[in-house]
Amino acid sequence: MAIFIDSDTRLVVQGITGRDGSFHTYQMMEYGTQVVAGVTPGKGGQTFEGPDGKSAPIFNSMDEAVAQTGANTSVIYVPPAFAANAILEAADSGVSLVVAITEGVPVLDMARAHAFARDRGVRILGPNCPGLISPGKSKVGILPAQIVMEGPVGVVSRSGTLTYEAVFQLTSVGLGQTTCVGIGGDPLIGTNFIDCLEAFNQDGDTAAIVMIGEIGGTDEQEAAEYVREHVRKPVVGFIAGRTAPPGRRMGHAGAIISGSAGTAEDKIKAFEENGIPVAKRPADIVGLIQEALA
Amino acid sequence: MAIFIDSDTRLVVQGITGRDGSFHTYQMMEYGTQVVAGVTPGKGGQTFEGPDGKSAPIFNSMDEAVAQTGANTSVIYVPPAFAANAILEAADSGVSLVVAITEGVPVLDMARAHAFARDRGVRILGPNCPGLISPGKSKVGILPAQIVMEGPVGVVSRSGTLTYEAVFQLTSVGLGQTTCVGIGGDPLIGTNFIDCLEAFNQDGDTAAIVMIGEIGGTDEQEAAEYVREHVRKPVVGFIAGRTAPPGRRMGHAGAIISGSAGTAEDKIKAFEENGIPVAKRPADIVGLIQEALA
Amino acid sequence: MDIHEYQAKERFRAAGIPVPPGEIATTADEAEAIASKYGGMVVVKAQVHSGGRGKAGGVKLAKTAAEAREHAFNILGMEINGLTVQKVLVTPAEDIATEAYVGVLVDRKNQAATFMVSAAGGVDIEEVSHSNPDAIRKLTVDPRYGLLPHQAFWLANFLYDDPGLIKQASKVIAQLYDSFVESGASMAEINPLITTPSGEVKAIDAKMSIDDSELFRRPEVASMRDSSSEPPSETKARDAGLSYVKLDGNVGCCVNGAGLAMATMDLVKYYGGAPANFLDIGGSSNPDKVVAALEIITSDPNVKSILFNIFGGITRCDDVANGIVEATRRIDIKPPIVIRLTGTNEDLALEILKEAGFSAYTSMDAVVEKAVQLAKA
Amino acid sequence: MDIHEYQAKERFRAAGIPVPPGEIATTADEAEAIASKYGGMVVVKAQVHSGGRGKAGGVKLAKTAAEAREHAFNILGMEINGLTVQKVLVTPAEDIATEAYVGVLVDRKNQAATFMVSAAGGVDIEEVSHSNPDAIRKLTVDPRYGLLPHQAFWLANFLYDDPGLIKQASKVIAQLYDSFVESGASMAEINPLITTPSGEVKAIDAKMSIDDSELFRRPEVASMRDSSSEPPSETKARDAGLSYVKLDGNVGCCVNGAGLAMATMDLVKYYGGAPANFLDIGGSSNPDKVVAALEIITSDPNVKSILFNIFGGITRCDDVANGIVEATRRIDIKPPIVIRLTGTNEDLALEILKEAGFSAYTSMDAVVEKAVQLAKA
Repeated sequence: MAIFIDSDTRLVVQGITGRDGSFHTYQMMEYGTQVVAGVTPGKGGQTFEGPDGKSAPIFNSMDEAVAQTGANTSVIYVPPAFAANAILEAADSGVSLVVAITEGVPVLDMARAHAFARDRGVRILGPNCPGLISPGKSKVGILPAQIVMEGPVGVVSRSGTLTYEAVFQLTSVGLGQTTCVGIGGDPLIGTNFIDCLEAFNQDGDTAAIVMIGEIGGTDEQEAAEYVREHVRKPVVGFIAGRTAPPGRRMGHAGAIISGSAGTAEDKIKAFEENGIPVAKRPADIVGLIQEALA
Repeated sequence: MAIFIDSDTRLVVQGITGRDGSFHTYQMMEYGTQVVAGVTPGKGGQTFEGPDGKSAPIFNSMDEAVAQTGANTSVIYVPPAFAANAILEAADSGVSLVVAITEGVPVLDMARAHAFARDRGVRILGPNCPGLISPGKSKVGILPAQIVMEGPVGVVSRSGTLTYEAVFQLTSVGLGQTTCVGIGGDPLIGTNFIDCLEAFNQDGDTAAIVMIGEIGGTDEQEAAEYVREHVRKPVVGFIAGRTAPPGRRMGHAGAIISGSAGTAEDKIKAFEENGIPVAKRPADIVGLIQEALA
Repeated sequence: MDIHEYQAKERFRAAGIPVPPGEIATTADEAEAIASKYGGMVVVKAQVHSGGRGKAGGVKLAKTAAEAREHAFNILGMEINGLTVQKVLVTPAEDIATEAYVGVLVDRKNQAATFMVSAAGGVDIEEVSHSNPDAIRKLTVDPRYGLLPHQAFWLANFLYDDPGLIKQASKVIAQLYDSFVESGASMAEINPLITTPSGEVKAIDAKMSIDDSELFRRPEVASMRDSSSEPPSETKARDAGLSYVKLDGNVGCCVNGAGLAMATMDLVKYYGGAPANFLDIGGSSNPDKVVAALEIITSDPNVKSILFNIFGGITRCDDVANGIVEATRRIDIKPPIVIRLTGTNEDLALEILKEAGFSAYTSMDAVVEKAVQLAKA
Repeated sequence: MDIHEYQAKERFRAAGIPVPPGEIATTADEAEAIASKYGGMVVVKAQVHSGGRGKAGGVKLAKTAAEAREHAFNILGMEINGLTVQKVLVTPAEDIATEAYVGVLVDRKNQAATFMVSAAGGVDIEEVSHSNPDAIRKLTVDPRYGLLPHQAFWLANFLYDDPGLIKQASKVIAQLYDSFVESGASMAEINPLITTPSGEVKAIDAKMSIDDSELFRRPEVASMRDSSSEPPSETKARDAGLSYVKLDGNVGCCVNGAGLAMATMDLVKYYGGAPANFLDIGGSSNPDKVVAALEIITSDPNVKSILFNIFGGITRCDDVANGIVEATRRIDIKPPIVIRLTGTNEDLALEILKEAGFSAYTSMDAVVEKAVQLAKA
């Protein structure tokens, strides 16, 4: 098992003909993801050619793509100016999961898009996220496939490459993953830590969870309380940004310490108070997981 | 029993200090309606003095009125320019029924207000309606109290004075009413025939139902089908506007025959095809009800 | 309130919709001058609040300015469905490759604005919706989000296969929605939306109805009212705050409440007569309104008898009675007046009427029967 | 992007919020001239993107134009939290009866804009929200409906008892929301919103942060950027499409990905060093970006060593390696460079680096430890 995506995932790629969209579609097909359709308005009728003779029909709209291919998940690689509209279109099309990779989507556009998705019971992952991968089953987004392996660890993170670092180290000692989820670095994201913790908690194959947070907001604090109250599996944590100065945005739109809220210290404290051991270095995550699973 | 309002109705009057609001508040208090509060922004702290020493405190907002008096129903007498906002405020305040008397509320404002009320599970009656009365229990709106009496007939109508005419004739032969509801003459109304039929059908004291329609739209046709499929009580009908020319608005904003839709003939046919006898004259309603109850 | 084609086109242009140019002429000379200015073929179109202008001969193609003049001369002053043509629109003729229908109106059932589009344009959409519903794509606009880009695309995608046309039409549909909302409309329609052989999408006809309740806050739309095209009695009624619709019969009707007013008209017919009008004096019972109502009813030369049917609720019967007495003092009313008053302050009203020499009836049936009888006399 | 008080006030004024007049001076002479023009008491306010201006002596009341000149002379050029004051706002002093706080910001938890108001103005609202939460009224704006009139009233009603003040404040709150949305803001604040003894509500301070993602479609807002108030290296980084924040340490860091960049900084500290900067070269691996990154890092005289920590995913390691080699050709880099590259095209990258004489590390810990050691050398 896995969370959010698995071998039943039938993916449509929005923005499939763009530079990023086509590159990653190829990668996803190579990994074995069932990419059943692409959407680029005005390019309906064309075909995306992938590796090993794989291909996907291109449609003008999500509506047509879903109707004709039975897609249940979409991933969005369209530019920021059009990304929120692409999310609305996806949420209206019948898919149940929308993974928004695009960085730089206006936050107030996302407020509206999240409301729209909530109204329809559609899950959004992101925006500004690397997507997710369920090793051996399906990969949706941009996570590098070569660093993952199947196994018992669930990984959830606000970061991209930092996640790769952690996953790479887990894999290198033989600790595989059920699913690795990058929830994204924006202030308004569709799927948060708690959503992932809940799913990992219910997932029969997940035995331990790695939660990687960073400065900004209080999602980690709330997630820590959730862990204590609801999660019956070991959780280990890491927080990036102990040395980040207050009031400065650290790359991610959401990574900023505002006033006293959102410091790494506060988050680490919340983790520890709620029984989540915190790694001092990314390299220490492996040891903590090994202890937890011992 | 009765529908929508009864002796537990605790009413707040929005626009209580206006000409219409104050007049009808007095009338409602006289009838015995529990008017527990009034709202007029900027007049909070004043008191509305009614008949027989009755009075109601005035608040600046619905929020305060509901919090301090436990009101569960509101009635709106504010001018058209502010009516939609008053409905939004009421729907947000905790009351479960909002009766909008005001005529001339912009239709697109109402589209938004209806969506807002739906989101919150709040019932709107109207706008542009005379309100409703449950004889012997409560009166909310502008229906004249002297023409009603308690009894077994439920009355639902798109009209005001035509309803009075029908109710007057029922009362004059001793046929009292459980509740008389004027659903209003606007194109977008919150509570339609079907909502009332459903409630009357479930109401233990209602033995027969009078449904008074008019030209415009297809609400009556849908209600007729609903009657055949779901209503286990006799229903008799009347339709006004057999002589109305197509394409002309007959007083009510919603009373217009557009193209082939919404003619009286079509509605009468739908009534008859679904087992609802139709009175040729208002005066014939009484006879049909007497037959139905015989 | 209906506005004319040329006014709807102004609204559409302001929203960015591609609409061919056009100017209004009230004389044949003006029409010729406009046609000369454009050069080439023009269309001369009657501006009246009525459908079926084409069938009635109110829309004509002209190859030359002289021909445009001739058409304008014939169309101006023409009667179309009882309305006199006062203005014509002169507009360059367009080459048409395809015609589609695009419209948006307030939909009762969904409690929101709803689009209808069809690749078969220039048609009666309502007829198509019955005869061939598959030829129409419908979309209800969620008022919480407005028309979303993918929804406009979905509608446009039903009309065309060509990506360029779909893109243009998506934009037109979004602009039509904006114009609909900005105008406080209850209906806005492009019929037909054409494509030209060179691949342009254009709106060559335009129709819009405004929600009367919006006019108070949209003076620029309210100023589009063309009272010249309606009977003066209806203008007067509106100014007096009355709802009045002129009909063809001879029994004048003055009633409080729209439903009761229609039921009264129906009862006139039931008793073998024909109503001269719909008239709702509304809830308030200002005697001046009653005077205005009687002035309007009596200005119709067909009226042979006048009936009042008042069910007093908010309306006070004594106010109405005073209005009737006041009116008979101010104006010379020829047709006989019969009155039914019941409800609030009924006794007081009967007193006033009795004093002024009117007799009053107690039932609606009685007063209607009497009025019909008097009209036949 | 933060904008200055005077710029936020322009936005607020455009939305109709009552804001006292004010003009910008960059010299003491200008400040005096503006003060003379207004007459009476004025306030001279440092315009820098920093809180705590008052405490730092950046806000001064002046009774005369001469005094305004003196204050401006002192404030201009002053350092406040590391930022040099380049401009002062000169604005007439207002009589203050009460001070309140009104702000709106994007709230993560509710996924929407959220208002906070407090009758205690001129305070640190965040502190109040912890110390005395009952002193704050909060309201989340449903993005599907926007701020509704009764909600603005509800907020205003928390601030004042007087109906006239509530009415004015309701309007200000609605206008603040409009300005927030129209500006593409992530935060907008009036602190304090004052009442005058004569019963007027006015915004005498203004703060606004713009969502960087909105700037592409709001050129009028984007043009408000004041690069003069930030280190030139940060301007250069933005122009090159890099995320860069200057810090006080001596280990230059060049990383792909914000989370990994922060984790690398933290690891520098873990090994006893101090990071000189946050720098995320982003997902794309254009060699020009790497060159720009090295130019920026080396422009900081504190930098004693430079480390690269690249986890190749989308980023191709060979591109980064090429960038490093290219940069060392174009610019004279004094501090030693240590490199850790792993992931996509790692082998190719190591080849390139080896040829150019760089040695590469395989683990993040190793490279960081080495860089710290080199910086201390």
